[in-house]
Amino acid sequence: MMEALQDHPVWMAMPAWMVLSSLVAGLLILVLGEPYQRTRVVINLGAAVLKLVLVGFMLWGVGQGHDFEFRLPLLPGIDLYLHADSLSMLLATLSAILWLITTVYAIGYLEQSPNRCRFFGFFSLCVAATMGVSVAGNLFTFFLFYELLTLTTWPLVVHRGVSVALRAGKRYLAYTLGGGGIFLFGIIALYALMGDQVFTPGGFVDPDLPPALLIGIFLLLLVGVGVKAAMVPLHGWLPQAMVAPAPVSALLHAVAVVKAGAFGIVRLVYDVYGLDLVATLGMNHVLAIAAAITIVWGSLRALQASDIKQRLAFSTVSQVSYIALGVGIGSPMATIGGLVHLVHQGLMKITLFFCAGNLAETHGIKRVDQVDGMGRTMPWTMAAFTLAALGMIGVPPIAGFVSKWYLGLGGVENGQYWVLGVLVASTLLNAAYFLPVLRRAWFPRADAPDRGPGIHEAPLSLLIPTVATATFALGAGILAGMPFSPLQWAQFIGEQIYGVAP
Amino acid sequence: MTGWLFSVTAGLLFAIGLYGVLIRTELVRRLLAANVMATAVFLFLIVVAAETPDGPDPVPQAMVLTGIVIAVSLTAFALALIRHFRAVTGESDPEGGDDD
Amino acid sequence: MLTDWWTIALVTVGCAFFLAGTVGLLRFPDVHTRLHALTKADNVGLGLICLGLMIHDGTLPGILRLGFIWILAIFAATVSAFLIARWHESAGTED
Amino acid sequence: MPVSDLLASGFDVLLCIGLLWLAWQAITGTGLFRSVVMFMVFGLMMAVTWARLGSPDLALAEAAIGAGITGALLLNACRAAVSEMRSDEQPLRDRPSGVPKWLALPLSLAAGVGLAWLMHSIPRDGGPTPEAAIKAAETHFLDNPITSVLLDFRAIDTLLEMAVLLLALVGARVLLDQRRLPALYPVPDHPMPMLPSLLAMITPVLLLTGLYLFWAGSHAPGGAFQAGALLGALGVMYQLAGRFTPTHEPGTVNALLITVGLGLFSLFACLSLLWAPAPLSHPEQGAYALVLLIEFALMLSIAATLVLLFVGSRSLQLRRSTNHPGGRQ
Amino acid sequence: MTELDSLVAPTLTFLIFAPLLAGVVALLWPRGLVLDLLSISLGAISLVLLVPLSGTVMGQGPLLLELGGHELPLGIPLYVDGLALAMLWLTALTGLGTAVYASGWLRSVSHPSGQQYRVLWFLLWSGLNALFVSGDLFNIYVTLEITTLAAVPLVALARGREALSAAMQYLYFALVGSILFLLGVALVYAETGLLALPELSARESEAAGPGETIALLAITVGLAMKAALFPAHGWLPRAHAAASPPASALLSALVAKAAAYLVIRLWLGPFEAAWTPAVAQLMGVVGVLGILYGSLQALRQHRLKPVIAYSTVAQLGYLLLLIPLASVVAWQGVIYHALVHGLAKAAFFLAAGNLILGIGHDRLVGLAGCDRVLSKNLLAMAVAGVAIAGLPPTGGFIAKWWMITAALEQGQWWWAVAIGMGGLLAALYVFRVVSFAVHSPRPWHEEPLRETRHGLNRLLLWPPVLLAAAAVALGMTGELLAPFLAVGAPEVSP
Repeated sequence: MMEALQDHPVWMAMPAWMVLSSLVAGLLILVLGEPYQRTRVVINLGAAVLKLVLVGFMLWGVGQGHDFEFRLPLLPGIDLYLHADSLSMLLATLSAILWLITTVYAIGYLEQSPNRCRFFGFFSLCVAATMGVSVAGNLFTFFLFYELLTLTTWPLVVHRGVSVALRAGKRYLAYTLGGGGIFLFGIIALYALMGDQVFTPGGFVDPDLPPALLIGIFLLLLVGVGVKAAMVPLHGWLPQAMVAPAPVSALLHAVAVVKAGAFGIVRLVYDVYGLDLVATLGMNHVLAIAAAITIVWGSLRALQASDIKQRLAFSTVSQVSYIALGVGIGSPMATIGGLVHLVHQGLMKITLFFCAGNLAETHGIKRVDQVDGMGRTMPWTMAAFTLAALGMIGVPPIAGFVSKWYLGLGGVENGQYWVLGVLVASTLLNAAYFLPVLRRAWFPRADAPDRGPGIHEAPLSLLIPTVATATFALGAGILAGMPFSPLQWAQFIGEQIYGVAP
Repeated sequence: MTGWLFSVTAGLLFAIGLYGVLIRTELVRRLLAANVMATAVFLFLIVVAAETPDGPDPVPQAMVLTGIVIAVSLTAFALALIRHFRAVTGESDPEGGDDD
Repeated sequence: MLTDWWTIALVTVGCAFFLAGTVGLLRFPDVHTRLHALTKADNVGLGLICLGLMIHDGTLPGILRLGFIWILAIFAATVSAFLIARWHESAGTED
Repeated sequence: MPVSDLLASGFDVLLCIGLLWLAWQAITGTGLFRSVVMFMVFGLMMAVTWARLGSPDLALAEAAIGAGITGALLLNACRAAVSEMRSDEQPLRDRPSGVPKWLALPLSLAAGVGLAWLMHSIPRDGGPTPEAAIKAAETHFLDNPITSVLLDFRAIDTLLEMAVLLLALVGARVLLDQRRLPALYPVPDHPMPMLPSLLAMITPVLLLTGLYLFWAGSHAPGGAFQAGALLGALGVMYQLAGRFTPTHEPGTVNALLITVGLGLFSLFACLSLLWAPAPLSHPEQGAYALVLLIEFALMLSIAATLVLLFVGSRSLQLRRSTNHPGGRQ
Repeated sequence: MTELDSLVAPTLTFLIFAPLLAGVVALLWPRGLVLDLLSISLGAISLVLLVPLSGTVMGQGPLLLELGGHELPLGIPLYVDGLALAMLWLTALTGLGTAVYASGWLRSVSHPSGQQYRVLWFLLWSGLNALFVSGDLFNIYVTLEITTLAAVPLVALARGREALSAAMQYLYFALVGSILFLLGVALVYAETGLLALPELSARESEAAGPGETIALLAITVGLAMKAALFPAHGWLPRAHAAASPPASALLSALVAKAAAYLVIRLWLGPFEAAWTPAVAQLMGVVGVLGILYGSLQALRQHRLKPVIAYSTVAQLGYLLLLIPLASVVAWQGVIYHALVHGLAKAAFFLAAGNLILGIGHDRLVGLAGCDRVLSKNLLAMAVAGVAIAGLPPTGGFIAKWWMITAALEQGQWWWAVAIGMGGLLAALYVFRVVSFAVHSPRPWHEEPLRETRHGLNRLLLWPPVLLAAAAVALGMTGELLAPFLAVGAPEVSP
């Protein structure tokens, strides 16, 4: 019976239903209008749960090696092609889980604010775009959802409408649309040369094209994806975009948008050019060096940032480049380290943003030096913050350590010892900008303003999501060995890429 | 037939009309210049019609007849617009320079 | 041949009258005298030319048509001369 | 007879020089009234030119429409400019246009000379359309080739051209809706002494000539446009003599008169699908009568539209003739 | 006369003559409600009739219908190919949307010349339909005159001094433009003795004589003045900004585009022999200059409607890019862009009209806080803007993709860069306008939470929303429409 079900077209088109679930939810919310508050919450949560179920089915299916694909002809010779492979399930699962949690958080966070219809409409459209990016099967579809992501996140960045938010939005647009233009140019050049190709492990670009042309196109595509992955010269928009409400900066700028960029780099290297072509062109070194520079630069800027969300933003800039670093090194272990960090960083960073949101919402704390003595006043939030911060630094039981460990192994495996140096330096810098915050929270100096006795925690609807993501981060670290853990899945992807058990 | 004379006149008339359109800003005068340009083109068409090998060719003549009626309708509407424009603004050219 | 000579003679005399009318138009000092020159001289000139053409044409409808044109021209000339004079009086302007 | 050719080309040279001089005066003349008069004379000279170039239809049309109606409209503009000039406004001062004189003169001169040379140098070797037109005109049921082209071969041009004429009127009405300008020719309190008698004499003449022109259009120079323009001129005379009272209420008769031409022609275009695969094709029998009917409708529409454009009001009511002075409602 | 299936002649007859008859009815029977129902039903019927027509064009290739049954070269042919079909669809769709909007708008503003507006619209509509299917040069001149003489009063319909002076300037530009066009027609007739486009393009293109080249120059300059292509665009921003919302939607989406359509129709059809690739590159440069100038000007405006008007000047530049890139893919891309831009521009103007009705003036600064009151309108305007900028989910992206592919396939990559730049600039001025609307001066939690439903009657809201939705839907139907658009494409370079 299961086999009959397997190749039934409706089942095969599962990725389409996944994308549609939040797309339809978003459109419905936008059409409904402001007064339908309760129905909006029902639609949101329903869509999130439905998406989780669909992702679960697909996760199981891809694990069994079944094939999910959906094809819609959009242009003569070019189709909107959704294909769920192991790599896409990584981002899809992460986004699905975190979207459910962030929706709960956002409902609590935006209790009496205006324009919630617009917010939640574009919020679910944005997740639909992220889903689309993850299951995109060819460059055309990838670009379509990639730009849709820009369009749907812009209203969220400028949601507050204050002039600071508008300036941030303008800068965000300039970067992302500029990068998108360059990305489109590269894609069409590839289409003009190769025609409509599907992402295939080992890449579909034919190696004996003139190397100068190949490098040129690769750089165009890299810049296109690098903007969203906030690689150094192109990262300017991320710290500015932190002016958005907390749930937006949590899901979008820590998980969806930034991960779409990193995911793009992974697709570009493994499924468009293929590892060996990238190596022959010498592009992997360029990527690795750029990633290393971003890691160090991001951490240094985080050190100077006095605003909590700014600091977290620069920390994101540096952390995302771990993924690029893993891909740049190119050895199996480094790839697994990079891929698994995609999930781990997501879990940890979203917890940090939730905590920053709680601090700002309940006590109006926005700057690092105002955090004194918060350990006592908001124990749960600060506990989650500490756990996630330690994870970012790479303290063993928490998820962060696993990915750094694999990245180090990968570097050693390939004989690139400088990678170890970069990892150690970044770990120290992470510690340098996270530990003072923890110290202030738990061991306030004597002259710190007295917060008064008793616990004044964030409301439950904000607290539960924070604690949940913190436990996920811890679980991903401890249960790394379990069958369906992010690490196992990353190894599963590694097998498919390198064709051999690492 | 002195066809060459009329085609040269047509060319020069077009020049005079073009000069008038470029130079004058006074609305009615510009309209006259445009009508002169149109007449020049009609003259050229009719010269071509007259000089077609066997007998005057009716097609350009029909075109010119249609052209004359269209020219008169454009002129009539333009004059109405000029009159209302002058009544509203007291200016005599559309740019109106100083007021907006 | 004789009729041709008559036509040429009548038409030239008619043109002479037109010439006189035009000279009158240019030389006379004020509106009224100029009106006289125009209406009187030109109408006679037109009449002579029509006569000449009638002879040249010879067919009855042609003759009738030319005569009719002449009468119509006279009517138009008289009324317009009167109107110009009257307008000139009422407006009282030099122009 | 070289003498007559000599005379003819001498006349042509004079004609062309006259045309050029009149056009130049009309454009670069100082007074507006003077330019308008020059332009009207230019129109009449063009009518003579068309006659010289062997197209009498156009001579009639140019005289009636080009010089006649356009001249009347331009005189209207002068009268409006003079009568409505407010005290503070200087008389039609002429500001230098954007294009400087030293650029405009050589530019247009070069264009003119270039065009003149080009127009002269293009070989007059006819082409497929002229041959087909001339051959088809002989066998056509309408003897006048121009009318056959206008109402049969290129019928859609004439139809759409009627739409252009109607649009001019609708456009003028849009302006009227916004601002009622004082009537240019207010109804005189006592009727003009000479005009009614001239009118009484002219009306039958113009009506007769107009109908003759309309009738002759199918086999001799003439046709709907020339006839329409003549009747339009008659209408203008009535307005000047004060027999029409311009009103701003929508008149049904006026509306019918204006739209009958376009309406009938479009209806014919649609119905022609009944007897032919393509629209605007004439039936085998009764085509002549149909053409006459359409031409009559066109004539009425053209006349009515031109009069309304001249008067500048929404509709006109005919006042009873008041020969005896003082008998005014 | 080629054997056409039974439905083509009635459809074309309906498209051209039914609006004329409706115009006559409008003049005779000036009851507003009747006329609105008439215009909406005519729009619906023409949409229904266009479906079989598209099927026939798809099946039999470009259609040729000789009017009056007279063989070419004497009679006037109607010629329908992919380009003409797309324009007919655009006119029908935009026309229907604007007609519905106008019926609501004329009542809500109780405009004195409501009847005049409907007559102008009917005649403009028949003129446009005739222009798009006409296959005869002089006939195109007459239809151009109809569109001009219908468009100028539409501008003058908006009362006030600015509308009158803008209409005056528009009339003079159009007047000189049409005389230049007529000069071109006369020269072509003198040189070739032909007027029918199919005949002219069927000639074995030996080197064109001097007359034809000068004719092409005159026609191009004339059409540039009528379509406000870059150097001769002075009148368009003033006219389209001064006109009332339904009128400016028609002007921008259809009238300006008709003249630009003619430039590509004549350059790639009858006058193919008259220009060299170098001249084509020059036309491309003129197009790109138009795009850049229009977009930069749009970024500088302080009022809403001039922004949209300058955007029209910019987007018309894209049409000229078809001349240097005369391949089938470029042909499809440019037509698709014309289609999407028409729908999106109409939606943009109508939505802007609603916003201006809501806030009483059209200064951009005054749009603040508009997102709460007219949120659906703002959403429609934003989606229309995104379609104009050519960003993914919309049809504009498909058009941009096609055009850039065509440019890269022919190795003329600089056009691709220009198209990309044009898209970016368009996105900037669209989002600038939207951010004005989203801007709320006071922080939102102090803002009183009131959602005032603006008294916008439904007729005004739905047309922009549906037109914007159509522009987005075109994003999905690229594959479906590609064969329709390719009919009659010039087989110049591959």
